[in-house]
Formats: sequence, structure tokens, C-alpha cells
Amino acid sequence: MKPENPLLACLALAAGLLFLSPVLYSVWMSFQTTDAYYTGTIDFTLGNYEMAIGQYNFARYLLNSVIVSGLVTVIGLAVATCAAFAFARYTFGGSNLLFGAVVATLMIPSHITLIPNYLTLAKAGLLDTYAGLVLPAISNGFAAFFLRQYIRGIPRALDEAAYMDGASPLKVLRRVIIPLSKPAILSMGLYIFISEWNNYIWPLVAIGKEDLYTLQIGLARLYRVNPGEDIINWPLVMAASTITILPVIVGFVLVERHLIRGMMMGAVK
Amino acid sequence: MLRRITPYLFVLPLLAFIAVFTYVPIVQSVNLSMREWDFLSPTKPFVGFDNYRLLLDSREFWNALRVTAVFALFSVPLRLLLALFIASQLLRETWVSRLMRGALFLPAVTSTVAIGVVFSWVFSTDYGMMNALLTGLGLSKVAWLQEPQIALWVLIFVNTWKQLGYDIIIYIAGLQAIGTELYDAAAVDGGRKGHVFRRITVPLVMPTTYFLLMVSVIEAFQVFTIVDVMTKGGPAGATDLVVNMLYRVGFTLFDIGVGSALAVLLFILLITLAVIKSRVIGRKVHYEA
Amino acid sequence: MSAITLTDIRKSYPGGAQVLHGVSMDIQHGEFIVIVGPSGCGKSTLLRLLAGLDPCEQGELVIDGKRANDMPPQDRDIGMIFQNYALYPHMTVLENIAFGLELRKVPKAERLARARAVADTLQLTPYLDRKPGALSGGQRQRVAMGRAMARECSTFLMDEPLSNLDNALRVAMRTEIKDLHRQLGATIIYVTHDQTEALSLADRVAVMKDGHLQQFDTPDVIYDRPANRFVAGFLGAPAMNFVPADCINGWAGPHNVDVGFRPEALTLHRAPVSGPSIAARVALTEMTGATFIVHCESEAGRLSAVVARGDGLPEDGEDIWLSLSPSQALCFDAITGDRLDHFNTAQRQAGAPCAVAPA
Amino acid sequence: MSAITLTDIRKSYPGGAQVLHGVSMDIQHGEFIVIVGPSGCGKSTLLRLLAGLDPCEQGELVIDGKRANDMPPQDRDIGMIFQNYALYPHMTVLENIAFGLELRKVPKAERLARARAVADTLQLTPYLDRKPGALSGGQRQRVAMGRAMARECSTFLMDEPLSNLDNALRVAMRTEIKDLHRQLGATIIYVTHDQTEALSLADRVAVMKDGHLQQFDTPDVIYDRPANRFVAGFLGAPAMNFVPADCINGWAGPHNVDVGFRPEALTLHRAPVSGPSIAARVALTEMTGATFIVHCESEAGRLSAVVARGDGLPEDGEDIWLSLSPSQALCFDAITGDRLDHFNTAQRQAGAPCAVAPA
Amino acid sequence: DVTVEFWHSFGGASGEALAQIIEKFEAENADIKIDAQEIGNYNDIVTKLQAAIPAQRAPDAVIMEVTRYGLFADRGVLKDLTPYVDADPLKDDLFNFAREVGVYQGKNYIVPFNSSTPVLYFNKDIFERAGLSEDTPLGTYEDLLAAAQKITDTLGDEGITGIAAPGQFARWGLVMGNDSDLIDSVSGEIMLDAPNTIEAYEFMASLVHEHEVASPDGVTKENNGRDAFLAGRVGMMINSTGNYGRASSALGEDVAVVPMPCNKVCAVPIGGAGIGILSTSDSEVQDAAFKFISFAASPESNALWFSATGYMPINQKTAEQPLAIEALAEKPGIDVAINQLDVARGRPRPPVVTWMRASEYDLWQAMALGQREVSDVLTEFAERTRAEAERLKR
Ligand SMILES: Nc1ncnc2c1ncn2[C@@H]1O[C@H](COP(=O)(O)OP(=O)(O)OP(=O)(O)O)[C@@H](O)[C@H]1O
Ligand SMILES: Nc1ncnc2c1ncn2[C@@H]1O[C@H](COP(=O)(O)OP(=O)(O)OP(=O)(O)O)[C@@H](O)[C@H]1O
Ligand SMILES: [Mg+2]
Ligand SMILES: [Mg+2]
Repeated sequence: MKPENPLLACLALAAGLLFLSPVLYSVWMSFQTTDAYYTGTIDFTLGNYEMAIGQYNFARYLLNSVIVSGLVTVIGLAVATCAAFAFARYTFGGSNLLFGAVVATLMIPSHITLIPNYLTLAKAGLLDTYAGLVLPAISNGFAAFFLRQYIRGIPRALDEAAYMDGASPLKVLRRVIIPLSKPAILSMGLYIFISEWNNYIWPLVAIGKEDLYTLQIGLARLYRVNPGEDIINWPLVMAASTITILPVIVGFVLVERHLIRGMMMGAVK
Repeated sequence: MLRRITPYLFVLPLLAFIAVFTYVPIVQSVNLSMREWDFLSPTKPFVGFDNYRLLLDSREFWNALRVTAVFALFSVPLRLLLALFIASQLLRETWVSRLMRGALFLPAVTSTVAIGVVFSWVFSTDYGMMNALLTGLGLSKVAWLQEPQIALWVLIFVNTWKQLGYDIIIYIAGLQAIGTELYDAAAVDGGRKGHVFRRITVPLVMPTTYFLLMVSVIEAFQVFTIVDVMTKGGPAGATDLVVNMLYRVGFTLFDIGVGSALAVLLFILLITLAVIKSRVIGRKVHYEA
Repeated sequence: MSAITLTDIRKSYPGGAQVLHGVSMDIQHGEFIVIVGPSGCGKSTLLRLLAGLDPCEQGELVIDGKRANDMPPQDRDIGMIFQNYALYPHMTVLENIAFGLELRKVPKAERLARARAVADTLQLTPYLDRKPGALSGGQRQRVAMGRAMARECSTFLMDEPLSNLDNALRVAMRTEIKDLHRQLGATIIYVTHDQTEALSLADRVAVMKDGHLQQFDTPDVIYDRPANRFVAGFLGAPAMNFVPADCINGWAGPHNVDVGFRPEALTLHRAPVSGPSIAARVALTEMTGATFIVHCESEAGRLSAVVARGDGLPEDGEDIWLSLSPSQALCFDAITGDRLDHFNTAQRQAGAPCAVAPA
Repeated sequence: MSAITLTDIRKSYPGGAQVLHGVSMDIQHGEFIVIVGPSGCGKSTLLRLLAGLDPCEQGELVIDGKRANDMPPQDRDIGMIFQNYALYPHMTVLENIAFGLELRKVPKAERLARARAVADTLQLTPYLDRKPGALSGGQRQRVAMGRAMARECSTFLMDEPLSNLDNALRVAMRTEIKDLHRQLGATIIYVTHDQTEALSLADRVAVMKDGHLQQFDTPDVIYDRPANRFVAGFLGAPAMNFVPADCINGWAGPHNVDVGFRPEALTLHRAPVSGPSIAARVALTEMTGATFIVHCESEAGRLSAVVARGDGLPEDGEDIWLSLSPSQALCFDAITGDRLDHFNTAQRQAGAPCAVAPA
Repeated sequence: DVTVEFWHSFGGASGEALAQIIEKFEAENADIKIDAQEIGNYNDIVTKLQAAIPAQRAPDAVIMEVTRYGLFADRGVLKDLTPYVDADPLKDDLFNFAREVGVYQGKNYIVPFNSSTPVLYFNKDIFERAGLSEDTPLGTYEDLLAAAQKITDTLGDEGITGIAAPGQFARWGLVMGNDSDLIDSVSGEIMLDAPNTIEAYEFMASLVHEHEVASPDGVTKENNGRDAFLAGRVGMMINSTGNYGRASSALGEDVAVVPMPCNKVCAVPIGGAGIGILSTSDSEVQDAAFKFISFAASPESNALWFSATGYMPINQKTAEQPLAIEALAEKPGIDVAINQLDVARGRPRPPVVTWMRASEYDLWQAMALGQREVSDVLTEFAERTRAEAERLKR
């Protein structure tokens, strides 16, 4: 990597810090005691985290978020990859129409289907279950669309070589397409994971049991305490929000390279 | 025979999900939109287009539409322009630009609720960081989230802040795909920076712009979390985006008929927009390299 | 029994125009067939039909005596080397070579042993653990070949396997492929648009144009007795010259035909000569190594002649006379382009100009 | 005054190894220079330095008498045709050609007129409103050329402009470029890895290897008196044969050298002959059109000979004797690979074998 | 064993008090388990409950705010508790208001648990620094405005404002004090556009946008106003007596509680919530649930609750409990709400109230932030509410 003009580098760093300042400050705030925060003094503690995890059950919420986002990611990727493979490699009766139906979901906000989906899942008895959180989230064409664009960039000759070598379509998918789409699949996986991690409106309506709250719902509720309840404990809220942000940041740092590369390869035709 | 049905087997799972959780619900929405129901009554009387009429006659609906349009109209170009500019500055693979990309991308992967919460604090009138800055500079406080003329802009700002990183990364990808050779060619031909940017970069990054435009317009119509956390549509409906209204009508007032009618109208609107977009812009985008 | 028989194969891509217009061929076991033709004439399409990668809907394809129109590629005993190698970038050289065996459920120990043996033949042993990205063009080419060879199939399809190599490597690889063919005794169907490759490698050459098979015969016949103007012009570099018979001074052969003669058949003179000749002016002289190509302008259009080095070269712009031996001339119907005579080599050597064959 | 003078140009990419190791050249106005060399030897790098696309940090670059190391590309009067054309895909042919003028603020009417005129010369008029995506390879190539020509600069850099074309188009374009050079009188620096192109187009050829300039001279000298084994082997197809002097029966020249002779210089015999000759066994015979290449195995390694058609061809596996005329042989230092003698053509024609020049 | 799923809205200190009550109940009734879940605020509970009905995942017992259970009673979601109440000696111990609050159309649907009225809190320290005595009259709108202005004028530079923007409960209280109502508690007539209502809203809105003695922060988020008061940045606040515990722990000695202003008349709304039972539950569970309800309303439980939170006693015998006696002695002002009971009124609870209360926030913002004329807003709002009431009746 090239050495940078130090002045420029400093400026850029400053701009970056300023850009992130709200997040950074909120993390800093999460380590302050409530009293210190309200009186404007400085006094550090880990108590907010203890409270968030202990009293406010954020450990459980974290687990729920991990389970739900994890399942959505894994199942969503599997389903999307299969479909993307078919759309990228086959022309079959109605393939354009079906692909159009998949792409159109990009343009349909999930909110439009909120009420019917709620009723459907209610009828199926799936509200207040992990399945109720996971299943509707998989109905998303973005991953399939994105992966198809990517797979189309993989030379078709590679599949054909594998067919000539004696592979079945499933083998081609597993042994050739998936390994070669790894950056795209990884970045799509992170994208799905993050979207689901941040999903708010659906868990908000689909989950009533506190046991099944995701971090987002837990955090939003902690922030919007009851009228007639304690004042907003900002340091506590910020600790909870840091707990909510942290795993995603860790995940991001881990796959940053793949992500940026994958996005770059897939998103633009 | 097996050869024929193979592709169908591959797309079946996804299509099943999409059918059950997207397309069937749309049909159900249409049905519910012509009924009157509050979840509690055992019956759902058919009322024809009453719910639509109610909506179209209401001040709220048009307000929500207007607010959403303003939001989309300003936030989308703002995002894209800023992102294109910043992306073109961060193209080189130096550690500074990688760091900057990381910093800019971070909000995109950060919890929206957390961002809403943090920015509620940042823009809170009495305790917020913004006003602390302003008073520090000797200026008077601004009621960021209470002033109807300002609150929407605060949301546009926060939304842009959050989404910018994603747009930038996509733009970087698009810009890098243009490759250096065209720039080399332009340099040899005697191009100056601005001219080359306008005549080469902007047109060639069009497919990316189109993609982002599509995604961000959809997103603009889906913004909910930030609104719910920061303003709940207030003050006085100034940030009452369509989806927020949808949630309010459907899930706080439980006017399922009107809520569904709103969903159906939103759906029609978005599909129309998509068609217009692909008619107007889509055509200009497809050239081969 | 023939190895492969094609009968009236036609093919159109959905939404596209027709690509193959009834191709029939009969290929023997162990033959080395080269298919040539200009870009877009349907060579790759034909190969893909043979491989089973595209469905063969019209006509009949028989492989080893069995109708194979609908046989999936996995079930044909065919190995293919793709134009751009199509190596699996995520597998090492060894894995690439062994993959076909793995798919056919050959036990691990055996498939590794076989892959290693093949790699050894191809001198790839030092690179077994590299990924294709870290190989040079020639090495990649050999991996692609090894992948097909490891499977020991009876037929190989090769789609322009040398087109990405530079000249030196190309010559070397050509020799290697020929050796290979001899060792394995397999049937090889080889696509190229390079006429040198076609002539030097083939037992028989199939010349295609716009989805029609123009001629299918040995290199000698193709070169000496091309079926029509297209075949005559396509093979040979620089290309054959075509001149209306009436433009040739002293022409004793038939009139109202186009006369074709290869650049090597022309002799340069600084002064008018007796016998068939054409007056021309030198436009450009190109050195290409051992020979020169002299491009001239004449009444009959641009002509090129090949002159050995050392012979006195004319200046650009100089007026010259090109004499041609009638025995080396071919006559083509001015309208259909078909070659008009089928006289034998003996006659030609006797110096007779091309005579219209009796109808 | 020279058009371009390079003095001891060196170049390393950041983090990469050194690519150019001190290249010096002196190029005259109006010269047609071809740079050849194997892939990766630094040809494109050199061109980019000349264009000003990469900074020239070591050595000195003088253009038209002015030091140009730090001159930005816009300020050099240079047009460039890129290896892959680098056409602007969103502009029509006309816009592509006119864009360079637009960048230089030529008024609209004038630049369109000029672009049209150029397009006319290149026979591109029917395609003016098409985008590059809708053009064939050859047409794109001409647009790329038109774009450079419209600017009427004094120097053109062309980076393998023909490498993507098929053989027929390649031959045609070669002629066109030569014509163009003659018309414009501009300096052209042309990169290729195809030796035929190099020899046929160049006024002078620069042969490069691994960032070193091996030889810089006219095609004749390069071909007849290559500076070293690399140059000798790189130009000419099939490549020159190299044999240790001791392996040649009846060799009268110096010993402990490698003797190089081109395939055309060998004559085939069915029986031992007097004079310098090598015993060999035919491995493979390739027909390439007008000639055959006979590949043989000998004590001294693989050899190839070019034989005209019609001469009696040996069978594969037959034992033969290859005689060579000492006057066509070149001697190379067995260790350094440098050519050892500098005798003149007269001597060679007199039949003297290559003699070690006095130290 | 039966398990009663119970939704409530109490976190923090109140939540702990509730947990103690449940613990005691479970100790007494070993065969009953109370599965208590904190759902959110009253709005959240209404929302969740309504959403839960088609999903058949409603709880067995639920805390419902006193004006918003009508919809559920009307739709048959809540069980008619009249037989239980009639059979329970408890009914004679309840205060009148507490009995009345749970009755809708002649049937008893909820039994109050936490009751409250709005009261006026002020910060003695701020008053002192602003030059106001502790006895400053605060009986009328003008009094309130004058005091708030004084505070804002003198202490505004320190970032201290006079009064917190009134929350919805306080607004309702101030309207009642102006001799009007939002919906008439007896006739159910919609009074949103009554002149006195308009006048009251005009006054309240003027605090924020005309006189600027209340921060708009509290307009968009009611809690913000209260939080600012608790943090010592606001001089006065009108809020539920249920905030007493919190206020005194936040401000200690500085907090003072006085009755609601009586601008035209003295009248305050009764707020708080009661516990109802879902009609879909098994009868065995319903029995157990009522046992708990009864226990929660017992003097012992009620005293514990009162002293911990400041919510009003609902049981006449509560005052005799040692915990209550102690609280009354040691916590000045905790009795203000009790003393207001004479003028306290239950509010109407037809189904439309739920809709009306959910919609009022937005309109209040429009008025308080000076977006629209108060009279226009309220006239239109009244119209829509009437239309909605019609629709709901069908
Ligand atoms: N998938 C396809 N859909 C429609 N047309 C196609 C398709 N593939 C090839 N073609 C057309 O079929 C014709 C023959 O193509 P093919 O690839 O067989 O040519 P080719 O002889 O191999 O040429 P080349 O030498 O350039 O490889 C071409 O005109 C091409 O445009
Ligand atoms: N940007 C770069 N960074 C590092 N190394 C580079 C870069 N560009 C080229 N090189 C290296 O410099 C050497 C010379 O490259 P160059 O492109 O000049 O070769 P070339 O002679 O043009 O080859 P070709 O015939 O394949 O085009 C190569 O080994 C290449 O790997
Ligand atoms: Mg092909
Ligand atoms: Mg190059």
C-alpha cells in the first residue's frame, strides 16, 4: 500500500472520527454511571452492562437475535443460491416470468404484507416462535437476484467442464458454483444477517413473549419506558445499544475484505 | 425428463416462500382492504371501496404521501450524489481510504434502532450533543425533533448517515469496474479532471446509479425503524411516512381495512414508480463495454 | 463401425437465427478431425452438440452405434478441452485433473495415482499443488488436456485449445497434441480458425461457413482441390488471389471464370513476359522472415505474391509483371464460386490450364 | 533532432520487482518502430512511460528536444491506441472520434467535421451512430485508430492493436496501418508479440526481454544478424534450431559454440551426405499450406526443417540426414548466448562457415 | 396446578413491588403460578392484546388502563367479572371510585389495581431561586402561567424552564378543571369541540409555543418533560401521582406536591388501571386469576403498592395498614391525590376512547407546536371521533 500524504491522512481520520462520533460517544457514555451522566461528571463503570444483561435480559435477547439471524441467513442463502443457480444457468418455460416475480419482491416493502402475514402465521400458530420470525424473512428476492448476477459472471464453461467430467447439476452447484461464489455468498450472508439483525417491524408485531424478544425490540422497549416509570437511563440504553451493535461490528471486521470484494463483484452487472 | 424439471426443482423453494409470504399476502391485502375489521370482531363485513374513499378523503393520507415524497425526493439524490463524490475520492487502495471506507460503512451495518436511539439523544433539545455544540458556539438551541419544519430533515440526515456507506461501497465497486484504461485514454486525449468526470465517469457508472436508485427509492418508501424510534411520525405528522402511517393504522388503531387499503395503494404506487423508472432510465443504461 | 455419425444436424438458438443448416459427417475411430471456419460459423455449436451440452433437436447423432441425441454429457464417453481451458480456479492442478475421476466414483487412492501419472506425462509434476491462477498459459493448457486425458475416454473434443498462446508456444503445443493423438489412439475433434493448425494436425479437415459444411476431406485435397472459392480462400496465408480469367494476359484456359492462384504460384518479373501474366504495380512489400509478401495493385484488384528472401525485391510503386503457371491455377464459377474442374494431379503437372469439366 | 530519446530508463512498480532495466533508444521523426518481446517483458510499461500515464522516475525522456519526464499526458503531442481499444462504450463512433477534440476545446462544428473526415478515410461512415458494442472487432480497431488520428498528433503509440483479430483481418489491417503511416508521416511506436507483424511493419525493431533491450535495428539485421540466441530464436516461425557445433558431422567451423540455423536452411536427404549435416529421425510432419514442417529427433535435440510441397516427403520414423549450408549458419557463445561473428554478407555468400571473430 | 399468564406494564421500582405481591400470593396459593410479563406501557398492552386476539395468544389476565378496556369488553374479549365481584367480600372494602371504574355498561370487567389522579409537582429549590415562595398560588391557568414565566425568565439562562408540557393524562385533567371533558363521562357525548375544551387546549398549547415556558421536547415525547423535571431542569409538572415514588427519590426534599389547579371547577380524572380476565381462558384459570385479582386489591397488597409507588389506595382498609401509615407520615404530599378524591371522576370508556386517545397525540403536537389553529383541530377531531364512534358501533 502506498504511503499517504500525512496531512491528508490526518484530515481523513478526523473526518472519519467526526462521522462516527455519535456512535463513539454513545459507547463512551455506556461506561458512565447514571449519576455521573446526569450531573455531568465522569465516573466509569461496567454496571450498565451488568444491568442490561442481568436485569434486562439482554443476554437472552442476544441469543434470540443470533438464532433468528443465523437461521434466516443459512436458510435464506441456501434457498437463494439454488434459485440463483437455476436462473443464471437455465432457460426454462416461464423462467423470465418467475425471475421477474423474484425481482419484483425487491420493490415490495415487507410492510405491505405485514397484516396478512401476521394473520397467516397466527393461523398456523407460528407467532411467538422462532419459525414465525424466520420464515417470512426468507421470502426475499434480493439475495437470489444478487447471486444470480454474480453466478452469471462465472464462466459457464466451468459448469460445462464439470458436466463433461460427469457431474450432476447438484454436484456442479456444490463443487463448482458455490466454491467460486464464496465472496458473493459471504457478503450476501453478512448482508442478510445484518438486515435480519436489524429487523424491527416484524419482530415487533410477531413477538409478544419477552423470552423471544430480539435485541432490537429489547432496546427499543428499554428506550421507550412506560409513562409512569423510571426516567430514561441513557447510559443503560447506550450499553444495551452497544451490545446490539457490537456483534455486527465484530462480524463486519471479520469479513470486511470479502464483503467489499463480494459487493463489488456482484452488485453491478 | 429429469433434465427438464431440474431448474424448477432449484427455484421451487424460493418461489414457494415468495408465493406464501409475498404474493398471496398481496392478494389477501386486496381482499382485506374492502372489508371492515378490527381483529376483535368475528365478522369482516364487505364495504367495497369505502376504505379507499376514507383514505383518499383524509388529510393524513395526503400528508403521509407528501412527506414520503419529500423524503424520497431529497434523501435519494442527496445520498447518491454524496456517495458518488466520496466514492470517487476513496478509490485508491491506501490504508487511509480503506479505513475511511470502513468508517463510512460501519453505520450501514449498525442496528437501526441503536442509531435511532443514539440520534434521539444527539438531537434531543435539552440534553443533546447538537444543541450542546450550538450553545457552545454561542448560538441558541434548536428544537430539532420538535420543529415540524426541521424534524423531517433530521430524519433525512440520519437516514443518509446510515445508508451512505452502503452506497459508497457499491459506487466504489462500480467505479473500479470502469477500469483505468478509459481514463488513460482520456488522459492521452487531453482530458482535465472535471470534464472527464462528467463525460466518462458519470455516464459509465450509470448502471450502478440505476441499481442504487432502485434500491434507495424502495428504501425511502420503507423507512420505518428510525421514524418509530425517533419521532413516531411526529411532530404533528411532519415525519409521518407512509409506512409509519401503515403501521399506526394497522397495528395501533387496528383499522385493518384502511390499513390494507393503504398497503395496496402503496404497492400500486411502487410498481408504477418501478415501471416508470425502468422506462425512463433503464433504457439509457444498457450498453455493453 | 464409425465412432460418430452426424446426419443432417440442424440447430437454432432460441430467439436466434439458425446456426447449423444440416451438417452430416461420418467420423472413424481414432481419426483426427479438424473443423475450421470463420468466427461465428457454428464450430463451437457443433462441438457442444457432440458433447451433449446443448440438446440436439433435429437430425440424428449416433455415437458408437447408439442414437445419442438425448444422452446427457455425463453418459457420453467424451472428454472436452474448452477454448479457454475452463479450469476450476478453486482447485489445485492435481484436483483439477482428478475431479473427473472423483465424479465417476473412482476410489481416492486410484484416482490420485492416475492423475499423478497423467500429470507426469504432461510434465506438470512440479505444479501439482498450484492453483490454475499461478500457472502460465502453456501450463494451463496442459492441465486442461490432463483433465480430459485422465478420464481415458475414447473421444476428445478440443475447442481452439491453442488460440490464447503466443506463436512459439503454439508451435510447440501443436507437436505435443499430435504426439498425444498417436499415443492414445483416441478420436479427436478439434476446432480452430487457424488454417496452419488445421492443415498440419488433421487427418481430415471439415471447412464450415455459416452453418454449412463446405468440404470434408484430407488436408492435401482441401488445399489442392478446394471445393469452392470460399475453401480455397480460407486456407493458405496469405490468401489465394482470385482474378477474372479475362484480366490475365495470354490466358489459354476457359473464359468467364474466376481464376485462383496462391501467392506462391506467382513469379515476379521486371519486364513483360510471355505466357499467362498480369501487369501490376507494387503497393507494399512486407518481410515476414524467410519470405517477402509483395502486395500489388492490378486491373484485377489487389494481388499478393510470396517471394523468397534474397531474390531481388521490387521497389514500392514499381511496375511489375506477375507470371503464373497454368498448372497451379484453379478455375471457379464466377457466380456460384464452385470449382469447375476435377482433373488429376498428373494433368496439372503436365501444364494444362484448368479446363471446364464436361457437364 | 530526434523525435523521442530515451536514456537509461528504469522502472519498478511499487512493491513489484523492477520491470525496465535501463532502456535507451533514439527514435527519429516519422519512423515506424516496433517493440517485440515475450509476454511480461515490459513493452506496455515502456509505452505507458512514453505516453506519460506512469511517472518516469529514473533515466531521461526527451520528446522533441524537451525533457518530458514529468510532462502530463495532456501536454504531450501523442495519440495512443490501446491494446483493447479502450473505446468509450457510452459514446457513438462519431463521439468517440471527436471526444479527443472536445477535450482540447475544439469548437463543435469543427470537431464534428474533422471526425467525419477521419471516419471517412477509415471507411467508418456507415457506423457513425453506432455504439462500440455493436461493431465487429475490425471496426472497433479502426475507431480506436480514428480517435488517435483525429487529433493529428506527431506520434502514435499502438499497443498490440491487432492481437484480438483473426488471421485474415490481421493481414488486412497490417496493410492499412502501413498505408496510414505513409500518409501521415507520423512517428509510430508499435508493440506486438507477433514476429511477423514486427518484421513486416517496422523501420526498426526493438527486441526486449525481461526489461532489457536486446537489439534495436532494422528487420533485416534483426533477422540475419541477431545479436544473440534470444533474438535469433524469438523471430522466425518455426523458430531457429540451435545445435552444439560438435554434433554436426563435417562441421568445419569453430567448436565449443552453439550453431543456429533456420528451418529453411536445412535440406533433407534420404542418405548420408558430404558437407555439414546431422543425422536425425523424422518425428512428425506438419503440412502448413505451401510448405511442410518436418520435426526430427537427433542427437542434438529436436530440429525442424521447412520443406516445400511437392518435394518427396519422408515418412514418420524414417532416418534422414539434414544438410546445412554453412553460409546460413550463425554461431553463438555456448554460455552467454551472444552471437560470435560479425562478418559481412559477402563473406557469407562465399560459403564460409561462421568463424570466431578475433578477440 | 394452574398457571395464570398475566400481562402488565410495571418495570423498575413498581415492577419490584408487583413482584413482591405476586410472591406473597404464590406463597399463599401453592397450586397457582402467576406468569407475569411486562409488556410495555398501556398503549403497548392495548396493541399487543388486540393483535393477540386473532393469533389466539392472549394472556389469561391483563392490566388495562381504565379508559381503554371498553373496546375489549364490548367485543367480548374480557370476561364479565360481576359474579366474581359480587361473591367477594372485597367489594365492600373498595372505594366507590374504584368500584365504578371497572364497570362498563352495567357489568364489571376490571378490578382496579393501581389508581391515580394527576397532581401538580413543583421543585422547591427552583421556586426559591426564581423568587417564588412555596405558597405561590397555583390554582388557575393564570397562576400556572405566571409562575412558569417567572421561572423561565429568571432561570432560563441556566437551561431551566417553567413547566413541563402536559402529558395526555394531565391534559385531560386540565380540561376537566376547565369545567369540560373530552367525552362526557355520563352521556358519552363527545366534547372535544366544546368551548371550554378548546379554551383549555389553547392555554396548554400557548405554554409551549406562545409563551415558551414549556420545552417542546415534552410535546413529542411525554417522558422528556417528566425526565427534565426529575433531573431538576423544570419547575413544575402535572403528572400522575404514580410518579411520586420516583420524584421523591430523584429530587428528595425539593419535590412538592399540590392539588391540580381548579381553573373553573375542581375536577380531576381518575387514571390508572385494573386487571381483567380474558373470556377465552379456561374457567379453572379464570378462577385462579380472580383469586389473584382479589389478593392484589387486598389491604396488605394495596398498602405495599401505595407506599412503594405513590399510586392511590383503592381499598378503604389500606390506610390502616402499617406500611401505609408509615408512608403517610413520612412522605409529605403522598396524600394529595387521596385528598383530591372528592373531585375525582371516572372517565367514560366506550370503544371509541381507544381510538380517540391514540389519535390525540398527533393533534396535540400540531396545536402545541403552533402548526394549526386549536379550534380548527378540535372541531375536525370531534367530527372524526363522532364518525369513528358510529363506525365502531356497527
Ligand atoms: N446462446 C446463443 N444464443 C443465440 N445465438 C448464439 C448462441 N451461441 C452462439 N450463437 C450464435 O450462433 C452462431 C455460431 O456460434 P458458434 O459459437 O458456434 O461460432 P464459432 O464457429 O464457434 O465461432 P468462433 O470461432 O468465434 O468461436 C453465431 O452467429 C452466434 O452468434
Ligand atoms: N501495475 C503493476 N504493478 C506491478 N507490476 C506490474 C504492473 N503492471 C505490470 N507489471 C509487471 O511488469 C511486467 C511488465 O509488464 P508489461 O505490461 O509491460 O508487459 P508486456 O511486455 O506489455 O506484456 P504483454 O505482452 O503480456 O502485454 C510484468 O511482469 C508485469 O507483471
Ligand atoms: Mg467457438
Ligand atoms: Mg502489454
